[in-house]
Amino acid sequence: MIELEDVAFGYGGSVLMTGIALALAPGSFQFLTGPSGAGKTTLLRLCSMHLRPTAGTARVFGRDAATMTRDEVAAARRRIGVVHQDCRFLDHLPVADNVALPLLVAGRSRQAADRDVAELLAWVGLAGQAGALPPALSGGERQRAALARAVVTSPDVILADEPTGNLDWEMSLRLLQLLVQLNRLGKAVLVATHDLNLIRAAKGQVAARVLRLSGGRIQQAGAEL
Amino acid sequence: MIELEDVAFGYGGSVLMTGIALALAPGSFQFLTGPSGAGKTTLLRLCSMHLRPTAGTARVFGRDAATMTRDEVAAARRRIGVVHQDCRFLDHLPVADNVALPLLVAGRSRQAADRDVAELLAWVGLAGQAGALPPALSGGERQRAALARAVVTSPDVILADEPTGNLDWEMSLRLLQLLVQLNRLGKAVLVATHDLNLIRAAKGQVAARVLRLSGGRIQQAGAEL
Amino acid sequence: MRRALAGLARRLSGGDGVRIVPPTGFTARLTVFSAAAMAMLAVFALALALAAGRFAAGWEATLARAATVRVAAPAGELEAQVAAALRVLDQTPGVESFRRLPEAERRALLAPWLGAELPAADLPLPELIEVTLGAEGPDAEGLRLRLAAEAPGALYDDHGRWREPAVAAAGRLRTVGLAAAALIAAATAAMVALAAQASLAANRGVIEVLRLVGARDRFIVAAFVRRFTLRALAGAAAGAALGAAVVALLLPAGPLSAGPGFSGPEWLWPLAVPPVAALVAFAATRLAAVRVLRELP
Amino acid sequence: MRRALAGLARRLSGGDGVRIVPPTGFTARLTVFSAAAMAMLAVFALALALAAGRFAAGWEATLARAATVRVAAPAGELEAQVAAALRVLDQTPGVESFRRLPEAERRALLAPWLGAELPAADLPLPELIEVTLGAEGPDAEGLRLRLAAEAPGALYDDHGRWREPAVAAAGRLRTVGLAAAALIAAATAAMVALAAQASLAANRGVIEVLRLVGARDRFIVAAFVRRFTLRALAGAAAGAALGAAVVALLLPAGPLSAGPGFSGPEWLWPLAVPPVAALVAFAATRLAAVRVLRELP
Ligand SMILES: Nc1ncnc2c1ncn2[C@@H]1O[C@H](COP(=O)(O)OP(=O)(O)OP(=O)(O)O)[C@@H](O)[C@H]1O
Ligand SMILES: Nc1ncnc2c1ncn2[C@@H]1O[C@H](COP(=O)(O)OP(=O)(O)OP(=O)(O)O)[C@@H](O)[C@H]1O
Ligand SMILES: [Mg+2]
Ligand SMILES: [Mg+2]
Repeated sequence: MIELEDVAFGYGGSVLMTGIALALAPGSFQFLTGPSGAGKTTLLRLCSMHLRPTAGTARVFGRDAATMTRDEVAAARRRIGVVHQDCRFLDHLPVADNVALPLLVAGRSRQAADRDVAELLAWVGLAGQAGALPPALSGGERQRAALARAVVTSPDVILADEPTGNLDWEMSLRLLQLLVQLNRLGKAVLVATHDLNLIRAAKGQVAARVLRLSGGRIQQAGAEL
Repeated sequence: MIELEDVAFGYGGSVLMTGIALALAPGSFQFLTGPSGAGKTTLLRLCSMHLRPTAGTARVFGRDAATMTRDEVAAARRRIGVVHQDCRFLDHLPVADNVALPLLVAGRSRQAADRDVAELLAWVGLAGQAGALPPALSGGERQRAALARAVVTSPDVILADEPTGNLDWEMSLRLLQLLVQLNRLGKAVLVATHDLNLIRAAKGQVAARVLRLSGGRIQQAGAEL
Repeated sequence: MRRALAGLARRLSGGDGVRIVPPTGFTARLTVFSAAAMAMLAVFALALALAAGRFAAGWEATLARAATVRVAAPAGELEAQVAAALRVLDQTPGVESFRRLPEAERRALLAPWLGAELPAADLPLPELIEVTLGAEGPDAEGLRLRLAAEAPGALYDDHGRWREPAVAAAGRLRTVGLAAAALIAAATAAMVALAAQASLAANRGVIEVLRLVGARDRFIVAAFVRRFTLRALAGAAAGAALGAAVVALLLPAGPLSAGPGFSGPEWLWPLAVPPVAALVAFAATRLAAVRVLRELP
Repeated sequence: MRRALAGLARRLSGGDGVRIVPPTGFTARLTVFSAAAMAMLAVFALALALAAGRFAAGWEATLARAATVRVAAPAGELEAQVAAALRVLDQTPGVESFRRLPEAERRALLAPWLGAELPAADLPLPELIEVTLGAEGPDAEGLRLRLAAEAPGALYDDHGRWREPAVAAAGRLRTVGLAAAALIAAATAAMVALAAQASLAANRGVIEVLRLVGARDRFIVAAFVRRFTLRALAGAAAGAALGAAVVALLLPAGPLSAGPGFSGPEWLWPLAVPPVAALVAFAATRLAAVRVLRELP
């Protein structure tokens, strides 16, 4: 549903990556690893159209991203759930409202939103924090709220950037289970992570591919994991 | 150098932890683990006097924190290096200036600052980013810059909150090595982390204790790690 | 939570977005306050300009539009010369009306100097003709020449000596008032615009989150624009009301203001201040929001 | 990097901290601009108040401090009555000086009404005594009674009819000017204070980082206070200069202003505006900084 074809990108004239090919097909589950500063976050931002390739084509839901209007980008984003590495919220709205935000922006029914949000918050262990304001959350709680917000609309594509960096192992597994479940419904999932244990755990549940970004190139990691 | 004695704390009247006893002695190296939301960050903030116990005593460099003036707190903080979970910088100053900030606030010599900062940045792999502004850093680069800033004054106590959450394994080991080296010089180190691999790696290098915070209580973790 | 969500939805739906923008904060207060302060000052300057305008108009009317023709001649010729002068005035364009003053009025004019008990027979009082000029006024030089030819004892006095500085002073006062009003209007616009931009810059994170979850530009802009327009409107309304109250207290009826601070249709001026402030805020916020959005892909 | 660090150190050392506070941003611009705009308006209002003050003083001087005594009596008694009137005036407290007008001057006063060619012998012109009153003025009623007793043909005229409304109008103008100046001063203070607070709130993260690395409150407050005070001073200086220039252009010599917009020591007023703005900014920033810091343990 998102394809990067021979994409190159760099900040301010420099070259960070070249010849990138990536396809997020329906039902695919992929991990993205690589050293810190390799460009994983950058690659995810290319997929969510927060950045534009300096060369090559980003194709999102069949359309060339370069030719889309701002409203079309907004519409496409409503079909993409993103967990940012530094999770941002509306700090003046309670966690439940923040998680419900994508539903309401998309004009979904409130009753459905209500049920979905409550269920999701319970799953990520934030039922008790539904009424809290985001600044009062712990680091891990923020990450869980961000994941809940990313998947609440049941989007076609889920991009998660280091979603378990601040989480203990059990909670990481719970989140993984949520992603696997959505993936089984046909969603495309791409997770950038350093956590090799998480990747190993995932391999036991789905046919996950592991991509390694390093030196500005993407390689498929072998069986060494 | 920092002792919590029978400390209790809770946000806004609730009780998050009780009967906490913790001692950061010179040359000690301790890990703090526990599920997300258990209160690890809170405990570190009690040590750095960003929070005050609701009961019990926090003793910092031999003084009861409750009786210290604001300037005494500031002076004590200059002997404590802190890596926050959400690393904050002065976004308008380059990374090198940010890392040098504690030195300059403490009135240290510029020449010494210059050398120390360059050396530290090289160690954490940010030599190339010295002139970059913090918003242009990747998640892992921010964490490394935050650690560099925390240790640049060679403080007596180092409190690190999830310092490797966004880092790959090799870089995590480099940072660990830096902390171990400082610990061998007699500094007290407390690292809050979910990364059990990191703890295992540390145990091979120093006599690290592992504390587990859970259910509002602190326990020493056994040999199960 | 069902209720909370329903409330949120109600607030968010239809782009009303009242809660999407953080409700408080210093920049918000600043917007309201600067709109209020500047509206008050604008009303003040308007009152001053209007008062100066009335003042100037009054002076012009009494000083510039009044003139006299004095006829002094030996008793035998007097009536003939007066008749000639009246004929000349009747034929002069720019003269609106004229009136020969009866002796009683002439005597009254002299009373402050000579006393009321002036012996009537002793003094051959000159004849006086009171002339009301049109807006343009006559060609004074031409009129004097004609009078000299046809009624040599007649002297045209248009108070020219007095008129110049008085009218100039009133005009200057009006200029100061208008300049102050214009400057305050410009400062208001700039201040409200800057406050809106500062507020928007402070809310950049909010905009980023909204854009991240797929909100359309329209939706985001509407939320901010509505909020800031309402803030500016409320602030300016309060400020204008306060300003009008102060003006009404300080400028009651009197020769300077010829009536209360604002009178009749002049009240439309202070009433126009809040909508104008709201309009400025609307435009400034829209511009600022669109500019912030353009930076966010 | 050595040079960069040396530069940073120089900037940071001694608490000058110019770079610790982010150099740009809308709230910064807002501080400068609001200081400038309000300073300009304050200078305007001051000029207005001063001009109104001069205006009122001038009117009071010419209208309130001048009076006449007119003596009309049969030729035989005239000299005696004038002498009596002069004696009375000499003994009246509140009369500063007086002067008997010679015939030529009296004749000149009547010329506008009667023409210059008035036959001298025909008319027994009344005697006129020009009286200059002291600041307090005499007890008008008592003076009239004494004159009636000692010089029955003498009439005291203190122009009271004219004085009241004219002086009231000038006084009102001065009140408006002073009220505007006071309101603008208050608005300036509030605006600069709010802008400083907004800027400080926007820089809360900076303060947190500084506190985290062990900076003393003194150090942090000094950095912000210095920066904002300088901003307000610069803005207000520019605004005051502009305002003074505009005033000098719009209010040149003339009866309204009796000289240029500001004259002589009056120039101290616009010169005082920037320091006052800086002082307000200093106090507001200090307060706001201390308040933000108190929240941060
Ligand atoms: N806005 C920016 N401007 C300039 N350079 C940037 C910007 N954002 C990131 N970079 C640089 O681009 C490189 C890649 O950043 P990116 O965030 O994609 O790395 P990453 O793979 O996500 O790293 P991490 O694992 O540490 O999060 C880094 O060296 C970073 O300094
Ligand atoms: N400022 C605050 N106000 C109210 N509650 C707070 C505040 N900060 C944290 N909490 C709550 O206190 C609990 C402990 O938070 P803390 O950040 O100490 O957890 P943690 O152990 O660091 O978790 P993590 O591993 O996710 O970072 C959490 O449930 C959190 O919601
Ligand atoms: Mg990243
Ligand atoms: Mg934490």
